[in-house]
Amino acid sequence: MGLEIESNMLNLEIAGISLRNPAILASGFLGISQAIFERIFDEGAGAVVSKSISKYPMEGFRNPTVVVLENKSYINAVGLSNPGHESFYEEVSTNDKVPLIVSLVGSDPSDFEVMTKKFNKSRIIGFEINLSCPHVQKLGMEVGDDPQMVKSIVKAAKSNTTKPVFVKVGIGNTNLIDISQTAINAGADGITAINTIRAMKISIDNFNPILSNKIGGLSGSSIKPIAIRCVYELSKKFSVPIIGCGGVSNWEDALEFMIAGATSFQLGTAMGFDGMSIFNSINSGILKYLKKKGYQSVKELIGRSHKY
Amino acid sequence: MGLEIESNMLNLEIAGISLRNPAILASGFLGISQAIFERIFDEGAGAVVSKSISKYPMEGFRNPTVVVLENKSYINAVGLSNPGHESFYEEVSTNDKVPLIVSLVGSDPSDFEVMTKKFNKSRIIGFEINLSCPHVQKLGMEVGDDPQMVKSIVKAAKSNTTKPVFVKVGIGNTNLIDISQTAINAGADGITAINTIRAMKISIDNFNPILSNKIGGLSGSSIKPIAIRCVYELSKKFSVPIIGCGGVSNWEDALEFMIAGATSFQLGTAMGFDGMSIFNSINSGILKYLKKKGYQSVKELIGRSHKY
Amino acid sequence: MADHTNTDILRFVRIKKVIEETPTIRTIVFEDEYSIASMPGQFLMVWIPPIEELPMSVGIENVESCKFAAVTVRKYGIGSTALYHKQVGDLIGIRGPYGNCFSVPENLRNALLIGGGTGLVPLVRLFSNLLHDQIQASLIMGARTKDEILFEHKVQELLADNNLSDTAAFSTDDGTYGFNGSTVDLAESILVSKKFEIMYTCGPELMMKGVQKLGERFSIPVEASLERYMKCAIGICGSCCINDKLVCRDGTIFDSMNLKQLTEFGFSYRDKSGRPSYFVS
Amino acid sequence: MADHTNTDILRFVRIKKVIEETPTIRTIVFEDEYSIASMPGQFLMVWIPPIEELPMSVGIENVESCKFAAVTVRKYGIGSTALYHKQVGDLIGIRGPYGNCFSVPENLRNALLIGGGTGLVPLVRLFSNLLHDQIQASLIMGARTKDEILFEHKVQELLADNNLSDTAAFSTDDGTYGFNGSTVDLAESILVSKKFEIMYTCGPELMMKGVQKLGERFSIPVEASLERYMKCAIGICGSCCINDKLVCRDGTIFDSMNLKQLTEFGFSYRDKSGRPSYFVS
Ligand SMILES: Cc1cc2nc3c(=O)[nH]c(=O)nc-3n(C[C@H](O)[C@H](O)[C@H](O)COP(=O)(O)OP(=O)(O)OC[C@H]3O[C@@H](n4cnc5c(N)ncnc54)[C@H](O)[C@@H]3O)c2cc1C
Ligand SMILES: Cc1cc2nc3c(=O)[nH]c(=O)nc-3n(C[C@H](O)[C@H](O)[C@H](O)COP(=O)(O)OP(=O)(O)OC[C@H]3O[C@@H](n4cnc5c(N)ncnc54)[C@H](O)[C@@H]3O)c2cc1C
Ligand SMILES: Cc1cc2nc3c(=O)[nH]c(=O)nc-3n(C[C@H](O)[C@H](O)[C@H](O)COP(=O)(O)O)c2cc1C
Ligand SMILES: Cc1cc2nc3c(=O)[nH]c(=O)nc-3n(C[C@H](O)[C@H](O)[C@H](O)COP(=O)(O)O)c2cc1C
Ligand code: FES
Ligand code: FES
Repeated sequence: MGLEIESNMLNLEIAGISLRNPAILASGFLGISQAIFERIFDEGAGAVVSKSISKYPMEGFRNPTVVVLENKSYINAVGLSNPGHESFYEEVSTNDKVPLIVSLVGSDPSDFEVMTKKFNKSRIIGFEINLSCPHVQKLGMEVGDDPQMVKSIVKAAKSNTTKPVFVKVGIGNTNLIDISQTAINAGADGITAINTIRAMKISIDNFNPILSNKIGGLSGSSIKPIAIRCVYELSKKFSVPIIGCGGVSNWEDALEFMIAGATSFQLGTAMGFDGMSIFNSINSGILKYLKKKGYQSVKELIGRSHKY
Repeated sequence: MGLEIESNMLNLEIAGISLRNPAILASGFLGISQAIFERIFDEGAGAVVSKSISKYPMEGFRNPTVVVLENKSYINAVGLSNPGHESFYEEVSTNDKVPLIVSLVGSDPSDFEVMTKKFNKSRIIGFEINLSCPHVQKLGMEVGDDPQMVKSIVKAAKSNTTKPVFVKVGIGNTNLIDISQTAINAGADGITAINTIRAMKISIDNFNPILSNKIGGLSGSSIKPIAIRCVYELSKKFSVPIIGCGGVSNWEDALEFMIAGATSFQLGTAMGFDGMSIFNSINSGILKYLKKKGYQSVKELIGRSHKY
Repeated sequence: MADHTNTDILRFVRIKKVIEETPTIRTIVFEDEYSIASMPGQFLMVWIPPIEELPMSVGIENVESCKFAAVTVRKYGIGSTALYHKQVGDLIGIRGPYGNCFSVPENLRNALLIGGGTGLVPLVRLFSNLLHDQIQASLIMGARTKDEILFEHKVQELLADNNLSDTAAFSTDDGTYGFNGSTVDLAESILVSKKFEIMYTCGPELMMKGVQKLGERFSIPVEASLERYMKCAIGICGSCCINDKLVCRDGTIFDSMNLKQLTEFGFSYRDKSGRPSYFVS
Repeated sequence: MADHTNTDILRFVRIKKVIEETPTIRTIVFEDEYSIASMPGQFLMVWIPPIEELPMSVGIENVESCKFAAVTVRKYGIGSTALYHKQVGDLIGIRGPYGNCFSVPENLRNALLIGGGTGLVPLVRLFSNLLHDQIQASLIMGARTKDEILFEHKVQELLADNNLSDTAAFSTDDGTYGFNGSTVDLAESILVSKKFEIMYTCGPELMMKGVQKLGERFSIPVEASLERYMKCAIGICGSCCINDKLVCRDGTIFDSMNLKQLTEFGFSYRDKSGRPSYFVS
């Protein structure tokens, strides 16, 4: 295991943070426990994003909260359940080895002010602002669709922390490029694209939408071609790093994101299907590819498609 | 064959048109030849939508125009190639048996005025206005994202034909509900949802986006959960018929659309994978389901999920 | 067609039979080939539309000498009560089976099984398997009170089939039946005079913690089936975590070696929001 | 991992060898198991990144007594010229094989094959198969001029291997080699004196139309491999339609019965926009 994840051919920097490799665990996957963060890191992840944390604890929706689809995809409406920022601050207080990015969700700038101020004291490497959760009202996407709000939230976060702040965008009702532009203008150090896409599964046996929230977010292989397009468009347009997310299932997908223009990539759904060893197998795959093709570093691949 | 597609358990009406069954061929699939329309009808389709027709002929993009993905999905950027409305008017002049819906695409109201006026004389059952082609500039989605334009286009079409006018929407930069509301206010008789979603495939072997247009539209199984959600939301909100489209691969999918609120459904990609016999096999599947569950008509299923 | 070989994808089953077990517990019987092929300790996610989806141990019931799948549910909150009230002919959704199962070492000669409440579902299945394999198994079955004793009939039949009489014992907290006291106390009283090669346990966590301690004291390996709040059951939501383990994927069954590492075992669990809560004894 | 058993999904191959066939035609050789398993008449979609994707008949070449896949391309417009200039070691993308293949009736005794230009790719493969199966096959190979005669060597070798000498004939439009005139004229001159059980043809459409007419006149079944503008090759875009048939899916090979129904055969085709254009003779 050790070899692949430590190879300096996989090293890279995003917004001033050094990572040992580009494979990051996406927000919402196993993201509430320090012990699990450490395990994921030991399994080979380059960094870990926490579950989106809100000011106060949230129970989330009733079960069913996840529907498994064919095609290595899920629809989920967990409802942003999380322990709240105070409890989570305690949770990560012992962190000393995991490159941890804390994902934050809130409904107004003051939420972000409070939370970034608090976590700025933690041993974490940065923040990700979730502007794109597609299934919780007044949080996530509804906020992300309001440019004025995006601006003040990003400013609130930036002015209370010295750590990099990434903004996570999605396919919502507003233009992805415009909202990213707003976030970048307000000081965002990078963009994570994309979140899940609003979707639904209805049973033909009993006519019920399966999720208790009825509508959830689609993740996994199904959304990959859309996510690749978003990363391509964003990275062509902006100079801040873009972190690709959506449907990475194997090293080929991971490379496709980087060639599209991602500085690194996140994954979640594929870990559900293949287990935590996926980080190591993706990193090994990338390393083998680099060696076979004669590259010195994975960084050489970032945005290679742009010139075509 | 005959039995299934003729069973009156499958009969229904949309916006005053009677269809023998709800399975409609989506626009852009084999949609330029009268002889093929007749064959598709004979294979069991309830109706056929033509390729989107523009005022003047369009060559479309260079090959590659279609990328086949795993997951029964495609990304295409055909570029709205079509023979233009005059040639196509001749093409369908002999039509006397196919319930044909002519899809129209254009960049301003006058295009639609000219075309609806012309085809109003044809033996067709209605129009579908394509406001949502995701990969051709100044046509399709760029038009569909401009509410003022949508309004005048729908008005232009409606005032030049007595036949029903459906508006086809997609996942673009603007709110699906808002744009549909605009179209309905302007007189649209129904909404078709959804078109393909902007997506991309990049080769990790040579770093090229595969499509000659680089960006194309994702269709097929991958988008089904998103399309189901759109149909559910639209049909809960509006009383005009909603025609579901996106990833119907089998009779279960077809029923899911109807239970979500679709009055009928279109399909395309699945025909690429399974051939034209798919219409008959979907209709048979639906019929078997109806009989097993003791329903008299497929109409009973429309929107059955709404009460949950 | 839907992919019915992927057991993570929801499937519907129609209830074939409902068995009254105790005044608060019923067994819901249905057909499902994947459940029948499950091992003792595995669980299903059971959707009671449109109320809740809950983890439930997979049971096996014989109806007219055919094997059927089953879950045995105690009515408690909204979800379990809705399931409890389901009737023959109703549809429920299931996915799974999930999780690992109790391991039976080769050449095992004897074992002590200690279960309480619906924790007896996997344990009675295991008990039956062990007897079938001629392993000397002793089962301790706990309940709050006489009325709530679960599967007594089933176990009596098993014993009769195997010409055994005294390898199952009951304990009730209020002393209305069998041993007056906890299953752990009863186990202890047995262990002082008899040596067992392994102990299996499933039930309330503090009971299992007690069994773990007995295991340490008497140097007997223990396997315990843990419960945590489960949302996904497929290892993504993290809601079931105990230390760095996921109960849904790494468990539900953990052995002594693991249990020792799990500082949260018998100490804390996470609520629905993920905040730690603490067991009170 | 990418699904490499779905031949519709683009795959990359590295060019192993380039063979100069004529001053305007080259054969590009590469490794691909699916192409090697193809039948004469099937075609690939060949991506010449980032220029074009084109349909090309699948050929087979022996290199150092191993079978390789190949396409034989005439440089013409942008796409074909880009392919023509590809070199050993370059990557091209392929998908397929697509389409049906020539059918060989059981107990066939003899056959006349009439091909022109790159239409000889499938015909020479078919010719080789027929000879291998001891079927008396005669091949007419047409070209505009001597220099453009394709596969002469290959065919001579085939004849030598089978101890034949006179079952292949050449025609050139300008009379610089072989028969002076069209392949159809040559075929006619042969048919007046010899009876064939079937004719196979691939080449310019008006030539094939001529063969169809000969077939009617001499009451010989014909199979012709048609070309239409192809975008998808998978039966969705409709660009390759001829009457109610899709050349990519229902063809490319049609028999006399079908050809008779296809009123557009030799008459009209659709351009890239789908508008009808007309063949001029
Ligand atoms: C692996 C496993 C196997 C189980 N097997 C059985 C069984 O065979 N029979 C049986 O009756 N019960 C079983 N349970 C417990 C069962 O899942 C429910 O916890 C219990 O029925 C109460 O649910 P409720 O909705 O009625 O309670 P609620 O009123 O909704 O909640 C009360 C408490 O129940 C627990 N609970 C609720 N939902 C869940 C959940 N999704 N996951 C875990 N705990 C939850 C929580 O502690 C919660 O605080 C099992 C639990 C697990 C984890
Ligand atoms: C089934 C089939 C098999 C073929 N096999 C061979 C072969 O083995 N060797 C060979 O050299 N050529 C073959 N062709 C023809 C080849 O696909 C091209 O049409 C030709 O090479 C010219 O392409 P271009 O890009 O250079 O021409 P362009 O300058 O782009 O176009 C010139 C003309 O070429 C034709 N053409 C262009 N693109 C296509 C297309 N996608 N589909 C069909 N016709 C097209 C059209 O008639 C067009 O007007 C085959 C065609 C088909 C349909
Ligand atoms: C169960 C689940 C929970 C999620 N929770 C969050 C979250 O709290 N915050 C967030 O920004 N994204 C969340 N996401 C979205 C993921 O971070 C990611 O953007 C999405 O799943 C696409 O990546 P994938 O295809 O690799 O899973 C969640 C996704 C799933 C499936
Ligand atoms: C090759 C191709 C061409 C298409 N052309 C059109 C078109 O001209 N007009 C249109 O409205 N939609 C067009 N579409 C979109 C389809 O009509 C349909 O909305 C989409 O494919 C989703 O349905 P499906 O998943 O069943 O294919 C096209 C799709 C494909 C794949
Ligand atoms: S229940 Fe979700 S990770 Fe275990
Ligand atoms: S090439 Fe598209 S249908 Fe034949």
